[in-house]
Amino acid sequence: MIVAEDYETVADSRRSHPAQRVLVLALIGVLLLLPLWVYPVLLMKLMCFALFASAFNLLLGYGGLLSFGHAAFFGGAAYVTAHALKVWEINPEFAILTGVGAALGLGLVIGLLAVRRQGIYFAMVTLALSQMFYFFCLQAPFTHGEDGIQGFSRGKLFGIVDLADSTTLYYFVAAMFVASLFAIWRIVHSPFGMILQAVRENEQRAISLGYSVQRYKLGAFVMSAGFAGLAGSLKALLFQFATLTDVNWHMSGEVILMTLLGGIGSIAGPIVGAGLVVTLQNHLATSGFPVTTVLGATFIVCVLLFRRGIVGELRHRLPAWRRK
Amino acid sequence: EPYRLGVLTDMSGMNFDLSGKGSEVAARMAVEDFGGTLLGEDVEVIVGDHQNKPDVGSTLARRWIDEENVVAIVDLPTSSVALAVQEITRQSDTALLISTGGSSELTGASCSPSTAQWTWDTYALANGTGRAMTLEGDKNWFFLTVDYTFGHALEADTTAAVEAAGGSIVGKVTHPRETSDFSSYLLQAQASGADVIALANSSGDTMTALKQAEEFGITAAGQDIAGMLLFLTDVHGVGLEIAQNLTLTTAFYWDMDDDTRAWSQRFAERMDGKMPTMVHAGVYSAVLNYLKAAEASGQATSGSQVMETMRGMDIDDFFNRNAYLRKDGRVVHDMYLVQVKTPEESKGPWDYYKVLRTIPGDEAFRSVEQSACPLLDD
Amino acid sequence: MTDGSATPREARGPAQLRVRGLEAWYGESQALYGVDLDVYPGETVTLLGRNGVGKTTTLRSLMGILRKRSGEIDFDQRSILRLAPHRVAHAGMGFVPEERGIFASLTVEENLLLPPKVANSGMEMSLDEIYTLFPNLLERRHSPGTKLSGGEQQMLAIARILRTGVSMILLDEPTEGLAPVIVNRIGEMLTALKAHGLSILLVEQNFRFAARNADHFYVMDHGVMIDSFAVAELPAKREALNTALGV
Amino acid sequence: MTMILGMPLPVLTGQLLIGLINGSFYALLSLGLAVIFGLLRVVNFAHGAFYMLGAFTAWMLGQYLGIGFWGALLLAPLIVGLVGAVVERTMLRRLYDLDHLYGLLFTFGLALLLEGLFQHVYGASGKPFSAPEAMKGVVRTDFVTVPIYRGWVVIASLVLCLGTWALIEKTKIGAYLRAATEDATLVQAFGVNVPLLLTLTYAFGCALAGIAGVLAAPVFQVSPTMGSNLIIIIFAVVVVGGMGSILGAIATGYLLGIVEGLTKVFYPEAANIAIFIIMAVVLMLRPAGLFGKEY
Amino acid sequence: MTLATVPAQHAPAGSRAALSARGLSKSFGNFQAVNDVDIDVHHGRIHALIGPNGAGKSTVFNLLTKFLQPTAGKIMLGETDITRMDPAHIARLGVARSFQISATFGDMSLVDNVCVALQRPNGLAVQFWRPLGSLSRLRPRAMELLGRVGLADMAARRAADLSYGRKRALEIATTLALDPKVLLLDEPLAGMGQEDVETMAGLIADVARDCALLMVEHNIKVVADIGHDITVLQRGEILTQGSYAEVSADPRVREAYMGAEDDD
Ligand SMILES: Nc1ncnc2c1ncn2[C@@H]1O[C@H](COP(=O)(O)OP(=O)(O)OP(=O)(O)O)[C@@H](O)[C@H]1O
Ligand SMILES: Nc1ncnc2c1ncn2[C@@H]1O[C@H](COP(=O)(O)OP(=O)(O)OP(=O)(O)O)[C@@H](O)[C@H]1O
Ligand SMILES: [Mg+2]
Ligand SMILES: [Mg+2]
Repeated sequence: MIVAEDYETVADSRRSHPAQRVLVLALIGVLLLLPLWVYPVLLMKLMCFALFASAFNLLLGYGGLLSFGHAAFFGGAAYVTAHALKVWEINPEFAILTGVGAALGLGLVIGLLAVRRQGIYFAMVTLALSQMFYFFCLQAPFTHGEDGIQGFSRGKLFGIVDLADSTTLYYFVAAMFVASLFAIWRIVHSPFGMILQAVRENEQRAISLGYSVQRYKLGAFVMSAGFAGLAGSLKALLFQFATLTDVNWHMSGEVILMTLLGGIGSIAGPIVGAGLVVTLQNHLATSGFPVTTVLGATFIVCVLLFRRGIVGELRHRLPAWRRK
Repeated sequence: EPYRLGVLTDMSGMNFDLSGKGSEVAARMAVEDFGGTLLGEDVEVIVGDHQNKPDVGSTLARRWIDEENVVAIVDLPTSSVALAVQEITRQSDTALLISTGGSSELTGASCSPSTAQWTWDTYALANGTGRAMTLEGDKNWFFLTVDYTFGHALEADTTAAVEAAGGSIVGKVTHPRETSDFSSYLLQAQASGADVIALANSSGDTMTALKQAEEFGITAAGQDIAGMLLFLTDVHGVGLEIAQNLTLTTAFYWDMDDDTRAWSQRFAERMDGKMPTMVHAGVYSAVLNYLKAAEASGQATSGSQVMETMRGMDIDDFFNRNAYLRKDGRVVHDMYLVQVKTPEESKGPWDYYKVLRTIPGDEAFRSVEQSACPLLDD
Repeated sequence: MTDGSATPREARGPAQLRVRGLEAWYGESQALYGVDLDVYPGETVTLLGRNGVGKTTTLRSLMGILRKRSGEIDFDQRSILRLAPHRVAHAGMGFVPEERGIFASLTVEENLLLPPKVANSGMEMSLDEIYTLFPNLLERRHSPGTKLSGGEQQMLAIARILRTGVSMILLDEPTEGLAPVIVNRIGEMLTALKAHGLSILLVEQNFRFAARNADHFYVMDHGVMIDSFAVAELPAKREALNTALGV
Repeated sequence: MTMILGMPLPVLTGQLLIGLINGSFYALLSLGLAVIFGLLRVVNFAHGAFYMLGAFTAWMLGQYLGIGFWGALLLAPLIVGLVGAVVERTMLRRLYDLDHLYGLLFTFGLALLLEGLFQHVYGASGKPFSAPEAMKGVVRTDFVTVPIYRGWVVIASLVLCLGTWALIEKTKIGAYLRAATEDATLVQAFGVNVPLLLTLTYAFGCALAGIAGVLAAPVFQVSPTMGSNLIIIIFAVVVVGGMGSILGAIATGYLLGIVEGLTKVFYPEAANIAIFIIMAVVLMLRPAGLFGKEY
Repeated sequence: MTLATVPAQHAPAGSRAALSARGLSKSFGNFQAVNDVDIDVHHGRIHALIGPNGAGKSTVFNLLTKFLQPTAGKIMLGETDITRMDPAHIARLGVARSFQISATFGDMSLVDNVCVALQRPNGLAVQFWRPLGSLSRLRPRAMELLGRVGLADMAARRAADLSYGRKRALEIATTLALDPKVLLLDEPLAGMGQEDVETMAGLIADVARDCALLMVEHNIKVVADIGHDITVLQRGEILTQGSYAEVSADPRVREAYMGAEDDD
């Protein structure tokens, strides 16, 4: 089972403490004010990747399934949204919906094949299938190969709100981000999430209790694909392009790194991890260090020494944090 | 605050050799040669590694422009990143000096008034090689095309050039990108009896194909091989043993005359003896000419105005022969059809090409009529 | 801790296995709190105790499988506390785990042949002898190990150790899940091993089985030894055991 | 000329043979992967990097020490194996007690690190390396055209594959290894020096990748990314063959090489995807893979 | 020591078995593990399946719950033919089972282990939009079940940290949570201390009043005390069936299974 060592069991977090609620509200407040100080585009990018990592974590941290092919949903949705905006010229909300729909569909297809296997097999099957999707994207004319789909306008939300302005866009992305995180949190801390954890712990036993485990896994997989797709769609809307980098398996590896670095199996972990990786990438870009090597080394160090991830380590070290 | 030039390149990926560090060095050389100041302010070169990721590239470009007083962004390997950054520089009216980025789209439908595509584009290489080789007598062509937009574009451009010059296409086969084994394709190419086997693909694929062509004794059996997109570093990578007799088009070769040799020697001294590729020379030339034009236009904040000034300037130098900047951002200059020397002909490291013929710029590059750039309409 | 029968046991010479003040931890949580235990050569010693008192943990600590422990463990007058498990095995100690540890990827016979000969105590059995003792195994010798039934697996787990020439066997609940006939057969087997001169440290829940086969008893509770007595004292101890174990 | 399925016979047989050659590399690499997975339960994502390391080591031996192909064929795998042993000793072994996925993640990081380092030091365009003089040239007959060197590769890989298979399936060491996969502690409690065994296994698997790298150096470009392109195909091969099945890895390697070769003739556009389509089909019909057992 | 003996009522003549199998067979390759087994489990009765190790008892369990696919035979749950159903579906129809090797949700607390089992029967299995608070109404029942197996005081511990015997007790509590129509217990008492055996046997006898119960057990004493119908399996085939008295008098059974059971 791949879980942070002090995995936050569903039971632990059953009751949300008033202090937590205050903290969450405070964070939302900060999110609203943040563009005053920080570059909104960077913030939005962070939110896209944080959402992507959270979607991934929904599957790994709570479903125990390591997908090595999540780039397919992220990048696939980005392509569809970009295409919808550029060629069909539909409203951004519909473009995002189409993107998410595509990710859900793709998730269903890949999921149906992948959930037949577990653990390592699952990882390898998702990797191979997403690589197949990558080749499809590479060769399909509508993606424009190496160039990608570029240079379209963001359009008007509901035909009214112009998203060209990055502050407007920021609040839209932030709203989607917060709503999605809440949805993920809700899914994890729901009766469904409880069964999901049970399936992860002991599949045979869950079957004998009458749960069709394949459906639970598939359900989690498709939901995760959907949120990953939403992240990809938002990213396409933000940057106004969709390219091969987002469907490449390196992206699948990166999202794993983000989640692992931040801490598996908690809501905050992937967000922190995504923030760190994106900042690291931006920082390394002008530092003169070889990026791949640094990422590889980070990966190794995390796996060997900080498996709990940053959030996990913090919780472990600061016992006051996890008031019983 | 000093004016900054941002070299946005690939410091960790597949374009590292052909652009990467060398582009940085070339840009610095240009700034030094210009005197280090522009309009009374210092000029600084900063470098960014976009890791071939458009989002990293465009975030960085935005930050440079908004916060670091970057007045020109230079180099831009990887077409998806180049296109993404071009959108940003178009909005902020920042100068964009593309040397490694070779997508024809940059000066086609996506063209921007503040961009100059300095060195090459896929059209020029395909067209140059196709036309020149057909004129040299290689009439029947067989394509080995990488199966995505880039490869299809290369193939289409070459085909047009070959047919215009009186040649014909006898067959083609498409292969997936990053194929590790070309033998089936090569055998088909061999069986076709074509005069030329054209490799409409890029670096990794091209080199593997070359290596395996040698293994199957294809060139030895009399067929020529043409690389549609190859850099000096690629030839260095496979070695002369394998690349010998290969024909290709380039914008620059270091060993053409005293000027090119002199500059290249200076470059090599700073690069552990590595000779410059065409994009390195292009970066140097682009930066130097940009600085001249900015000085002349009396300002550096508007990229499109600098470009406008440059259009009126004489931009000939050791790199650019018969050169001018077109409205769509294309720098038109002479290109060269070269053949790779055999190991016996080569006198030492980096002595790789012999120049077969010069391709005049107007013949090499896409004409104004063929371009889809809206800026050309008015 | 009472040691009623100290004299006759010690007359056998130095203890083959001598444990003093053994403490052991699973991560942060301590499972053994100063366990003392002796096994004399050729003796069958049974460790009794309710569920979860630390019997298995004791065996795992002796073998060195559980690394986090402290105290003294001497085997044949040599400290084995610092030895890696494979070195402990070469010192002559054999282990039959609670979960049996049959290998799915090996056939029954491969499972049998797996443990290398580690010592020459003169007590090793040949394959034929083993098959005579356990005819079920002969019949299924080419099937994958874990395709055996639970009981067959238990036999295999014990049989496997008999080839290796160890001089002491640690047996964790060997009769768990076995049919009465087989339990009897295992009892006979223990007698045979004893006749060979093997020392046996047995963990058992099946009190009747233990009573029939052991020479000496230890009783554990919450990670400490609470009692120790020879088989002769058993009738006298019945009452106490009844309260301690609910026998 | 005889035609089969609209193909001239020489082309068809040629393709079959070439498929077999590619299959040799697939088989050799997936074998190493299967050995490591089968015994350590680690999906060695760094396998492609070790393959690359093999090729680069061969090049470096030639470049800096003047050692030729045959010397490199012997030395490079040893060096790669040594690197593998060090990696196992110092890092990988800390992960055995954890979920197997951590092994995958660790080796993924290792692959990135190795590739990044080589790219940084030697650049992306790679290094020249040629076949030994004696093996240059092509055999041409009526039905096939085969470079001599490739014929040799097929034979070498067959020998290596069968040898490894025999070692693992037919010897006592193999039994220890298989048992250690399931419960290393217990095997160690039986008196087997399991830690050493595991180190040697990982080293051996890496050395197999190293040999494949040396063999590949004259055929493919020696470049830092040569392995990362291949590794995913190899994963697919191993999944189709049945994870951990030695024989499955070998047979599927050759089989998929041939299938891929044929796709290149009949429908080249799909050549890259063919393997994945086969994988999907196999997964639907036999989730454990062609040769896999469900325990 | 004595157990609360349940009076052995006879199955009402002609009453339909809650779970019945006819001609059940299973072979693994060439090996015939179960051969032509007929078995009927009646409501309110404890049916014990005994036999030497490797006789095929666990295999019969796996066949009845469809964790294994029978090679031949037919399985009826009341009026329903379940021969072709998947195991989760059968569980949903009211057939609960425990495993010989204990199966618990290791990383969850004991009370959560039981809650998971309670969720589905209480219609709280797929609601991914509802808060966890919606599960709190299951807790009293979960605690009650834990109490019945003597684990109430450790309800908050992780299941993985339990000792072997307690895991088995937890497993039984989880199984009972399903309120099954048919209950199949594979060696429920294995690994339990003597004291616990008695409590647990009492519990099983108690539970069996409201369901049909089939169990595999090697503890002959318990079988004798609480079993109503006994089926003896040997080499995959039925050796004999009947009450404990009948079966234990059979010399073949004594020879194959019980051995020279001394009665001390
Ligand atoms: N892997 C483990 N991690 C943490 N705690 C453990 C672990 N294994 C056992 N324990 C705890 O250590 C204590 C002793 O367990 P042990 O398995 O030695 O008991 P036992 O006497 O063998 O019981 P049983 O008769 O049920 O097998 C128990 O409280 C148990 O919960
Ligand atoms: N999946 C399988 N493949 C092959 N053989 C099997 C399989 N499962 C069980 N067997 C064989 O079938 C026979 C019956 O096994 P089963 O587990 O049903 O026995 P059992 O009666 O439950 O024994 P025990 O009382 O020891 O648990 C055994 O000989 C076993 O080896
Ligand atoms: Mg125990
Ligand atoms: Mg059984």
